[in-house]
Amino acid sequence: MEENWEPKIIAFVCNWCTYAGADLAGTARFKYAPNVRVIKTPCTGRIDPMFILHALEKGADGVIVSGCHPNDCHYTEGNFNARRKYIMMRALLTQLGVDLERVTFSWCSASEGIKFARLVTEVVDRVRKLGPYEDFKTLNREVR
Amino acid sequence: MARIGVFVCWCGSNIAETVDVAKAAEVIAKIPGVVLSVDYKYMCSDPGQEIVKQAIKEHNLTGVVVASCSPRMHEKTFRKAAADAGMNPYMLEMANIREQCSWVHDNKKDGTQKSIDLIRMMVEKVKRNKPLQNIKIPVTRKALVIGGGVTGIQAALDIAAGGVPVILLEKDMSIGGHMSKLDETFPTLDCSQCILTPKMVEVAQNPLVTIMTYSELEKLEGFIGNFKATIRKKARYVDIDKCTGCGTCWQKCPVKVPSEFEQGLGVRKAIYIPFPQAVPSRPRIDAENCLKLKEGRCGICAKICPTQCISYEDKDVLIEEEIGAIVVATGYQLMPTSAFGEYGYGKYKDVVTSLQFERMVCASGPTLGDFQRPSDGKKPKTVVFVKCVGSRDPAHYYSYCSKICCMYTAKQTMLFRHKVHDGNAYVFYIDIRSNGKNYEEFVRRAQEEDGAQYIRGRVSAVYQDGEDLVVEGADTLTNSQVKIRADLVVLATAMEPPKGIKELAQKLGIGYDQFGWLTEAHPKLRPVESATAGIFLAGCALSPRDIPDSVSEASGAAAKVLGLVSKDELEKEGVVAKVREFSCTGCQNCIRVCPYTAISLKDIRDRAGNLIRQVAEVNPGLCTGCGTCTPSCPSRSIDLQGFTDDELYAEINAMAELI
Amino acid sequence: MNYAYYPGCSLESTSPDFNESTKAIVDFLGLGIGELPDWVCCGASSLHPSDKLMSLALPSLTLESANKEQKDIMVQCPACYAHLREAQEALSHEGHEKDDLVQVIGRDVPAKMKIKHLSEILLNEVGIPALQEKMVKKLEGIKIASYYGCVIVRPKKLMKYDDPENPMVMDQLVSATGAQSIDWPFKTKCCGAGYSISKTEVTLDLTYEILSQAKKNGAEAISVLCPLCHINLDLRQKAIEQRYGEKFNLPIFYYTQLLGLSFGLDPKKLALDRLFVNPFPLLKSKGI
Amino acid sequence: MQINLSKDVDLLQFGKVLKQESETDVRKCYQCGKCTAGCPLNYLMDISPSQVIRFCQLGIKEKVLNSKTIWFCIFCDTCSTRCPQEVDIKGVMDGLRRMATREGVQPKAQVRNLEKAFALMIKMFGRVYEPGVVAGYNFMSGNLFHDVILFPLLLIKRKINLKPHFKKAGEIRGMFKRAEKVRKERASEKGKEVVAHE
Repeated sequence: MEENWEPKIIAFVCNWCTYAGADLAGTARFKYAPNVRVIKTPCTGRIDPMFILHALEKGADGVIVSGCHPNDCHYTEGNFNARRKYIMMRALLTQLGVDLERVTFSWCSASEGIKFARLVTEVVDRVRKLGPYEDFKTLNREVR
Repeated sequence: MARIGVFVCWCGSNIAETVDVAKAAEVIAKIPGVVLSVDYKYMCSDPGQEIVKQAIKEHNLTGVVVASCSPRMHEKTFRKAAADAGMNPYMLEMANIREQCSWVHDNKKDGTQKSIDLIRMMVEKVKRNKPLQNIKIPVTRKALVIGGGVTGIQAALDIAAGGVPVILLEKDMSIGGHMSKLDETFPTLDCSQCILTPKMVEVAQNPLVTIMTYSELEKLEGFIGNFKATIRKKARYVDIDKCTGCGTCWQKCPVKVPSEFEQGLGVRKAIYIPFPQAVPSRPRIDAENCLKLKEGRCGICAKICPTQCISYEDKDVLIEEEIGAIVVATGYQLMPTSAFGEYGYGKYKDVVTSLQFERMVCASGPTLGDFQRPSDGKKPKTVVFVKCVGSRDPAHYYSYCSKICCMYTAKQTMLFRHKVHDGNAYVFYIDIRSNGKNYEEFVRRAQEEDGAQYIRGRVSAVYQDGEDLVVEGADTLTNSQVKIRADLVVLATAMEPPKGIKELAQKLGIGYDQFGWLTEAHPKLRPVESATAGIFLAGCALSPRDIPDSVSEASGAAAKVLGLVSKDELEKEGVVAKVREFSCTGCQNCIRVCPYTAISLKDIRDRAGNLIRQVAEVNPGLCTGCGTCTPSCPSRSIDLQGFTDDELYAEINAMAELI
Repeated sequence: MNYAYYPGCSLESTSPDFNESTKAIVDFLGLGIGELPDWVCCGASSLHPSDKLMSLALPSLTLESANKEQKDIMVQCPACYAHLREAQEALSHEGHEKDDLVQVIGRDVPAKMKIKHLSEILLNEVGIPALQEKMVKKLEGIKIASYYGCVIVRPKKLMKYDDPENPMVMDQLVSATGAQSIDWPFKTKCCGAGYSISKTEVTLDLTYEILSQAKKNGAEAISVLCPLCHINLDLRQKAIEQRYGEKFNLPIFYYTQLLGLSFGLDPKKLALDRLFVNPFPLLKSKGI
Repeated sequence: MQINLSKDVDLLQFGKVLKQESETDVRKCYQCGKCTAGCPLNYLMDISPSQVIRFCQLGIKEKVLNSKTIWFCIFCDTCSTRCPQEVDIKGVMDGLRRMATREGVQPKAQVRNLEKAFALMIKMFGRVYEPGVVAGYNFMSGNLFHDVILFPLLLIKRKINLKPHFKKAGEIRGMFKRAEKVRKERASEKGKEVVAHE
């Protein structure tokens, strides 16, 4: 493990619940680990499982996917689609030998600023324990 | 080649404290494609916005990133500024370095690094953003109200009051709904007819309202602002335009049938009007029972009709209407006594529903208000009212509370006591739900002034014993069984969705719950909207409600309709899905996952008009830009504009390389 | 049809009349239902509350012997019916209960067979038309109240017999004989059999209600399908009349006896002479 | 009566055991009283069925285990059949009886002797030999002549066959033993001492 390595976490969140939740964490000044970069999508339904793979491939060490709680979806059922895809995704990831510990799916509403803060810190700690994610990068190099 | 301008905000000390804004701007400036990167104390202030506008013009920027607070805060502000400077607003993005950076981290090094990354990601996105146009949809200035009960009537009146033409659609032969069957209403005890019939007349006379009775929705096509409704006018065998409602026909008609309006307690003829104040007060022939239509005999009505308005050859007619917005006010129906085994499966004549009771005491009822029990016409001295029959009973019927029974039962005990001064009224209840203006006081009055005997407990069984009915109940407050010999038992049976509601909901493409109640777009903040744009809901179609609630919802829905049709064009954000036709295989995955039925199949034909293949097509009017369709496409042929794969992958790459 | 007959203890000892009339009509109809060899007590309701395990283990043995014979089970006593069903449920659902059960019996017992009450078999598998073909006597003019008691209809989930509020199985069979089965509210009211011995006066209280309701609704006789109900309504009718000083004189038939009569079988074979409330005056008065 | 819920009650423990024994969830009950209303034996009971459920909800074990009600319940199942909340009241009574037996609470009604008599018969003969039951019951309940008047009647009608029949008696005795064993194990799992029931 290289010196002073810091885990890179990328979070795919929906605009209506989790992004707002993340904003609330800000307005309420809940501190959390700085390792996360948020990518906003309209709805978790928009999040393509390939995003997760791509993120890992491009050097993220962990991924968070988060959206509205079941039945709270701004688009009524987008998050259910997301959940279905995620279940499929987990199977795929295990197939590919990716440690599921690196990919976290969590509901987080616009009122759950504290939950978002905890989620991030928690994931960062977990991934820090797992160490940097090399497999795909090495794979890429081999391919090239 | 992209020419991006980046503007980093201090937000006073809010950002500047934990982010070295100058350094950030400086690093960002090195990114290829960034032609300008500056920082400023308050970007959102007027001078701040001026800086952006100027820059856009001077450096003729193709894209802008404002790194400041959350886009939820100021995206509109800055996009407007960009538009003013002649740039497509969708080419401006915001990097959230306040709520999601400076406010949640206290180490300046981290803060600065993260801000740089966030801005970098947005720069990469903006490079790939495409200018989008807001979508404009024409609107038909005409509304359709489905259901002619008090809710539908109110909605129609309010919409018409806004100067918009309305069609009031009613499946029965007269408007008025359940309210027209009630005797007096809680908590004021004013007579239902007296307050409803004027409204019925008003709506009938309103030039902007077209009432279509004995008609149902056959088919609905189109989308918000542009619906095409096909309405089936069922054969009535009476030309209601020629008919004067003189009544000769139904006086002479020889056939007697139990009256639906009187809840089977009275009789009507085979050609009839349901009740004297019916609107329109025009009869129809009931084909199942008319001798002429059944066996070809009789035909008196046609012979004696002074205006020759009766035709036995009458057929259903289909009418097409262009509609801008729809209000669904289909109401409810009451469970019949025959549903309840322990209460005799409806075989005891003197076990009646609350609605039958209303007719029994109503001055315009079958007995003209003389209170008699159905079996032998005897005046009941002891009446037992049973609440929560079929409601709050997940084991056998419905889990929900029917909401209005507590109040109308209290009312009915009063009506009874006003008819029979020395009568005994017993009420079996589990809880008394009287949360409304003057409701609790009303229930107290029933007990304190009109002497209704309230017993906390459910009734286990009712059975006939000679002339009387025996009610086996419990009083849970003294923990004893109670037996009552009653002359009449009134069951406050559950309200349930009307027959055929699911079929209607499917025609409209709106949702309903496991019982068949229609579901609102949001239970708190969008209570009178369906999830389908342009279709609104009101009254008991959603779930049990009392008259005040239904009427206020009617007005609410009407306001929504007026808001919608007030403009000739609807404008909505350009963030909608778009199909790449050449690669679309027509697999219909997107159609399946779309929550808004916004996607459909479109034929592609050659010049000769032969069908070559089918591809998906997005209706921008219905699309809400959720993007669920995009990941579902195996050939990457449908993409969400404003959040395209290209743009999002760019963000991922930028992030991953930098952090 | 491939049933074996499980009489149960009551029919063996205190209710031979039910037993005999059952055998009589089964033979007459040639249903080919023989008695199940070495069946044991079902551990009926009075063992049940104290000892759940045994109350499941005992009937399991009977299921086992039915299994050996590869036959479905035909029952008459509702209590046995209930207990066999319960055992079947327990055996066909993996879990704690089943494990214990297997441990007690000493082996697993497959329990796939059908368990049916004769009245169901007659109504649904033989069918009213087939029965009526064989009927030589119409029991016209007798008003009969069909009384089911509680056990046969409740709990519905377990028994799957008929609507617990207003069952019609027996009514249909009774009216098939030409008799008039009356509609009355106490079809499934409890007769208190559980207390027949330990707290007789309770039983008397409950049965009194049932008898008087039947009479009020114009019944001249009552038809039952449960041996315990029968004992209480028949054997104890005198005691009831004494306790409440009210004459009922309602003959209590087993539905099998009524069917037997309409088939023209010998009253002796149907054990009508064993009823405590003498049915013959009534039958004579109706010319049967 | 005063109950100190924060002190006198072990709701969790009691609730767990009760749920196991009765296979139903008393928390569903909203006290509509339909069970009480329809119970044919309520007039004998010290507390009504709905009250039993209520005390169970509150976790007041002593009250229910010492009530007459659980022993008077005759399992006619009218309550459970009509309960709007799918609470198996009969099941609860049943469970409470077994709990009482286990904890050695003296039954507050006579029915138990009859059960013992039945159990005894089955042990001895494999089938219930009813005259024996009655005799046995009378013996245990110390009322030797109860119902004896009926015997001559029964005999006249040949309604009692006097020879007991032996069916699998040996095997069944074995089963009783094993059942005892299993019960003990289960009980010890629950960490409760068992009052054997014979």
